[in-house]
Amino acid sequence: MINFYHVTKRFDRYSTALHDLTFQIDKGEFVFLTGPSGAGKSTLLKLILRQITPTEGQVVVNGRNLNTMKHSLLPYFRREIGMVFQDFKLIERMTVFENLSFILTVLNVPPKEHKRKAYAALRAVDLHHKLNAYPLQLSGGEQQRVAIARALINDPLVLVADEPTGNLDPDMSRDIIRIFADANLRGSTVLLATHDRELIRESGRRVITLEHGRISEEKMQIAERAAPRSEHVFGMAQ
Amino acid sequence: MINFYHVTKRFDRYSTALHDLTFQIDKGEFVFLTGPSGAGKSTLLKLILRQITPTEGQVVVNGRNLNTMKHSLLPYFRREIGMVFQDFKLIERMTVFENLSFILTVLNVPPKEHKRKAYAALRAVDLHHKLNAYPLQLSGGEQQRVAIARALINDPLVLVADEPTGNLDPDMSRDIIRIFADANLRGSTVLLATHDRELIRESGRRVITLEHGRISEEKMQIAERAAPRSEHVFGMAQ
Amino acid sequence: MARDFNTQGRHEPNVPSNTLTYFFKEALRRIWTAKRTSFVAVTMISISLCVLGSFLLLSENLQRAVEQWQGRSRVTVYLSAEVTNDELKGVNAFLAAHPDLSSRHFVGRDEALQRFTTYFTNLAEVTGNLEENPFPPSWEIEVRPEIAQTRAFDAEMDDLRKVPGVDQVQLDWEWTRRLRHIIDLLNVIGIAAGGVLAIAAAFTIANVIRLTMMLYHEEIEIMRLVGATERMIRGPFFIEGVLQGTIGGCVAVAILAAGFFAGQKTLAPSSSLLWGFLFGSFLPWQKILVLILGGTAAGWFGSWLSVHERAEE
Amino acid sequence: MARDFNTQGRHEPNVPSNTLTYFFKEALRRIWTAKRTSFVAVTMISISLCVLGSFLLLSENLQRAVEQWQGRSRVTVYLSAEVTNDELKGVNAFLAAHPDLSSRHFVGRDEALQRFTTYFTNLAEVTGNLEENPFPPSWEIEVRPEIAQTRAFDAEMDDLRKVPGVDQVQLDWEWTRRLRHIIDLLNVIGIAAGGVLAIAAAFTIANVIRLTMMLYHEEIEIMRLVGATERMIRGPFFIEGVLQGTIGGCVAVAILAAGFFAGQKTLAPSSSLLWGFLFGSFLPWQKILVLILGGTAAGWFGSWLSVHERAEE
Ligand SMILES: Nc1ncnc2c1ncn2[C@@H]1O[C@H](COP(=O)(O)OP(=O)(O)OP(=O)(O)O)[C@@H](O)[C@H]1O
Ligand SMILES: Nc1ncnc2c1ncn2[C@@H]1O[C@H](COP(=O)(O)OP(=O)(O)OP(=O)(O)O)[C@@H](O)[C@H]1O
Ligand SMILES: [Mg+2]
Ligand SMILES: [Mg+2]
Repeated sequence: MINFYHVTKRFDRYSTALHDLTFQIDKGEFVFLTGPSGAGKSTLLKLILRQITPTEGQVVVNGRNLNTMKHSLLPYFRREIGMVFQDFKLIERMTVFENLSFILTVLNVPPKEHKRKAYAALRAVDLHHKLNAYPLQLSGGEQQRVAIARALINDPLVLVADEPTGNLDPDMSRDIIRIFADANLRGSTVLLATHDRELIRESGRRVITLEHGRISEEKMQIAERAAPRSEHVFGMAQ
Repeated sequence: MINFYHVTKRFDRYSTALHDLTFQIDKGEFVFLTGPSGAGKSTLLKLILRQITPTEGQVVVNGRNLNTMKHSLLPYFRREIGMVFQDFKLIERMTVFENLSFILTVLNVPPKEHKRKAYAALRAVDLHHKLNAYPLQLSGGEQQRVAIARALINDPLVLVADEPTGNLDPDMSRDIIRIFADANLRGSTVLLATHDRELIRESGRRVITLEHGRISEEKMQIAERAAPRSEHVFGMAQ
Repeated sequence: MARDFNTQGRHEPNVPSNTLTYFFKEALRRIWTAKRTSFVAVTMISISLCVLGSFLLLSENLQRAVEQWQGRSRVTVYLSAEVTNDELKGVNAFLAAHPDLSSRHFVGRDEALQRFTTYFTNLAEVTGNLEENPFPPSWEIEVRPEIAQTRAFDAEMDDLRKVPGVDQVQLDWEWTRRLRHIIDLLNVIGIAAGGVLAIAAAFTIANVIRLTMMLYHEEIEIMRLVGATERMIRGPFFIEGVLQGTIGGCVAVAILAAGFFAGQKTLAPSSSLLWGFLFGSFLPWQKILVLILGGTAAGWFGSWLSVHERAEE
Repeated sequence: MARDFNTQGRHEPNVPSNTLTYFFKEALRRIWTAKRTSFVAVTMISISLCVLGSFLLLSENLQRAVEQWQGRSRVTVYLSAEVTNDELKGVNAFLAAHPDLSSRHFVGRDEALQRFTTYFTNLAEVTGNLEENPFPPSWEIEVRPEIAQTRAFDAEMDDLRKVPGVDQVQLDWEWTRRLRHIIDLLNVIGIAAGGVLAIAAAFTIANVIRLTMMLYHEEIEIMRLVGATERMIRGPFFIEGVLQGTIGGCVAVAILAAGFFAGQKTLAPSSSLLWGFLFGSFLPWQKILVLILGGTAAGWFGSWLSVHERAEE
């Protein structure tokens, strides 16, 4: 589903964000991407969405070689990918509902289904009461959850999330991971960049660790069950 | 140093972000603020910086009642506070150095000291090599660290940080907390909002927990030493 | 949940019937959300069009005023003092054959003498002494100056000079030439000012929309990232620009009309000839349409320019 | 580390000597960083000023042209046919005492007769028959029309009529009135167009800067949050606006000069009177200065307006 062949990304002469990266993520996999700040996680995810192009090497996603893909097909390719951006990228001038409705319009979902789908997606991230708020009226974590709802709203083929729990408390984080796991069960391939070692430890999934733009470790994490730490725990950990 | 007397903040008729909050933080204290997403942490910190004003109640910071403070004194008041914003708030059109230099200009630090001070502050967050990058050329964690460097740059009286480690790996996070602790030792009063229970657990500091806009718990955390989890561990935990 | 976007997503779908609705709804929502920016854009467009429109209005009325003045351009045909009746008929026939010269007035010997004595009262004794009326009869002909300036007319006059009985043909050249200069001047002013203003208006609108696009830069970027086609992104901008332009055009016409009719009411009754000229009549509906459609076109062009430019980055 | 900002921070410090340097450096940096926005702003300002400047240039040259035409306004003083030498001296003394009437020409009896015969060749037989020259002498006086229109001048003429030996005073009213109308028209056009353009220019600049400020909205917000005073925030914007305005003014003058001298070179030699008039002389340095300073003022005003507005939110 996602293949990197000897991918190098240099932004300028001094820094190489990614260094000769080769790996493969199969259809239906759920993979964590981790590594210290500045290791190149976001850069890797941006390559998948073709926000940027590699300096060297090939990126193949959903059977498409992104280096050779025609520019006019880019929007259709991107519709197959649900992305949670590290900085959320919500449209400030639109309310939460309008943000979701816009995506549904893009995905050619008939307008009469928008309300239902948006409500369901927000319900999943526990934000259905903020349907008509503007992003700037939301807390950091709430914005992040809108971004997650947007990425998940129509079961994308590939689900890519950059630090989707950075602004969430551990209970909510675990809940979000459970949502990603559900999407994964419904068929989405999931790639999830995170710093949260606890989440990775509890998940029992494959982990790719980046360091200075290189893969330093690739392994299967054996799931550890976390003990509930407060009365708010629900979701996976129960 | 920071006193809240029966503070209520309502944004609209439907939601009350903070509910009759009363607490005091003394000079030289180091306090954690925690609570689930949307609990009101950022709202509380915004009240301290007088980004917003309370609907009811009084906020007193550094001996100044923010409700009655003259508008013209606001800039001088704000210069005494070092704030790390949840969304960083770096000036996009300025390089990292220019961002820091701007603050130093605001603080009336002579221009010839700018280079030295900026370098020292960036060095502390391990970003001295990104002096001339623009914020958009930095990774999420790097931007966050610039925001931290900016808040710390001239030893403010009060140091307020909103989720300062949300985009950082655990090792880096611990390092950042150590920097805050150092600033605290040099005399700054520190208030730090975070979701990271591990950081709080390791710190042995006073914790204020918010839930739905009310203080649900206030206690001293007994420090637990965390076992190093990777070769990157340094700072407080050692 | 059906993976419904998946098959559709792979190929460019036909524009769904609701796309245009979406464009319009979205454009209206944006104009409303960004009231301030919209206000600025509409203001700029209507200012530009107001300036253009005032100029149109001025030239419209000036044109008419100038035509009235020009109406006084005259040719005087002095017949010889001893002109015979046959010759008179020949001259009449010549004049009748030329429709340009239809507005004419015959000045008989007596009228000529009388005029002379009225003009030169101090010469009354001279004329009083005359035994015989020495003044020849003449034709005074009003010629529209746009005709008077043509070579064909010159040729015609030369023919007229050769008609028997015609002594002299005096063209009111001096006055005509002056008027001619004034008209030329006004035309040059008109073309120069109109041209400069039209260019300025186009630039202004394009720049405003370009700035507006800069404001929306992030938003557009986000739309691209979530898979919106250029058409989906640009559509609302186009409609927005077109709507703003059209509204700006309408506002401009409204302002002009208000100013014009207010001026007509307060200034025209004081009825110096000048104000009468300037507030003669409002723009004809064709020019009103041109102004409004000018706004529409400007909005369209501005959107096109800026959206296009952005897409190239 | 010294807590050095702390004591300083509590009271408004005097502007440090390097603040203005900071403003200028920061303003230049911004203009450079946001090249595109700056370009737009400068373009808009120079367009506005170009339009204004073309108008100034036009009116400058028109004014001169009109003055030349007006120079022909004339008063004819017919003396009585039997005027005595003493009376002649009295008239001369009267005229000499009035500086308005200094540009005068005496037409003696013989010259008058000669003119008459030249003008009315077909009356040659009449004049040829005269035993005595019946034409009175006269003074032809060129009067500057701005004087001719005053009441004082009317009174003067009435006095002149009472001077012994003066038969008639003929004012060239018809021609003067026409010119008067044309000048009035041009003035009205001038005031209207100039006013509309000036307002349009001011609005344009304010709006551009307002849009620019919207672009910088976040940045300004951040600056406020970290404790920058309004002065620190606005300073660079003011300087930026002023610099942009001044540059815009200079560009406008440069464009005007280029256009003017190009026109003078290519069109003036074809030397129709019109082009000669229009490309007579460039703006005097005072007006050039006015244009450039107009740009500066516009930039200043625009910055002031938008910064001020923002601060109120
Ligand atoms: N400007 C605003 N207008 C309306 N509601 C707001 C506004 N700002 C915050 N809120 C609401 O107030 C509540 C508290 O927000 P706040 O940002 O303080 O939460 P938080 O504790 O910082 O959460 P997080 O951990 O997600 O950042 C939220 O429900 C939020 O939606
Ligand atoms: N547009 C850019 N121009 C120049 N350098 C860049 C750009 N984007 C990223 N970089 C650099 O590339 C490196 C990797 O960045 P990236 O955003 O991928 O890190 P990351 O792993 O996502 O870090 P974080 O966990 O802090 O988000 C960083 O050193 C960053 O400064
Ligand atoms: Mg990242
Ligand atoms: Mg928050």
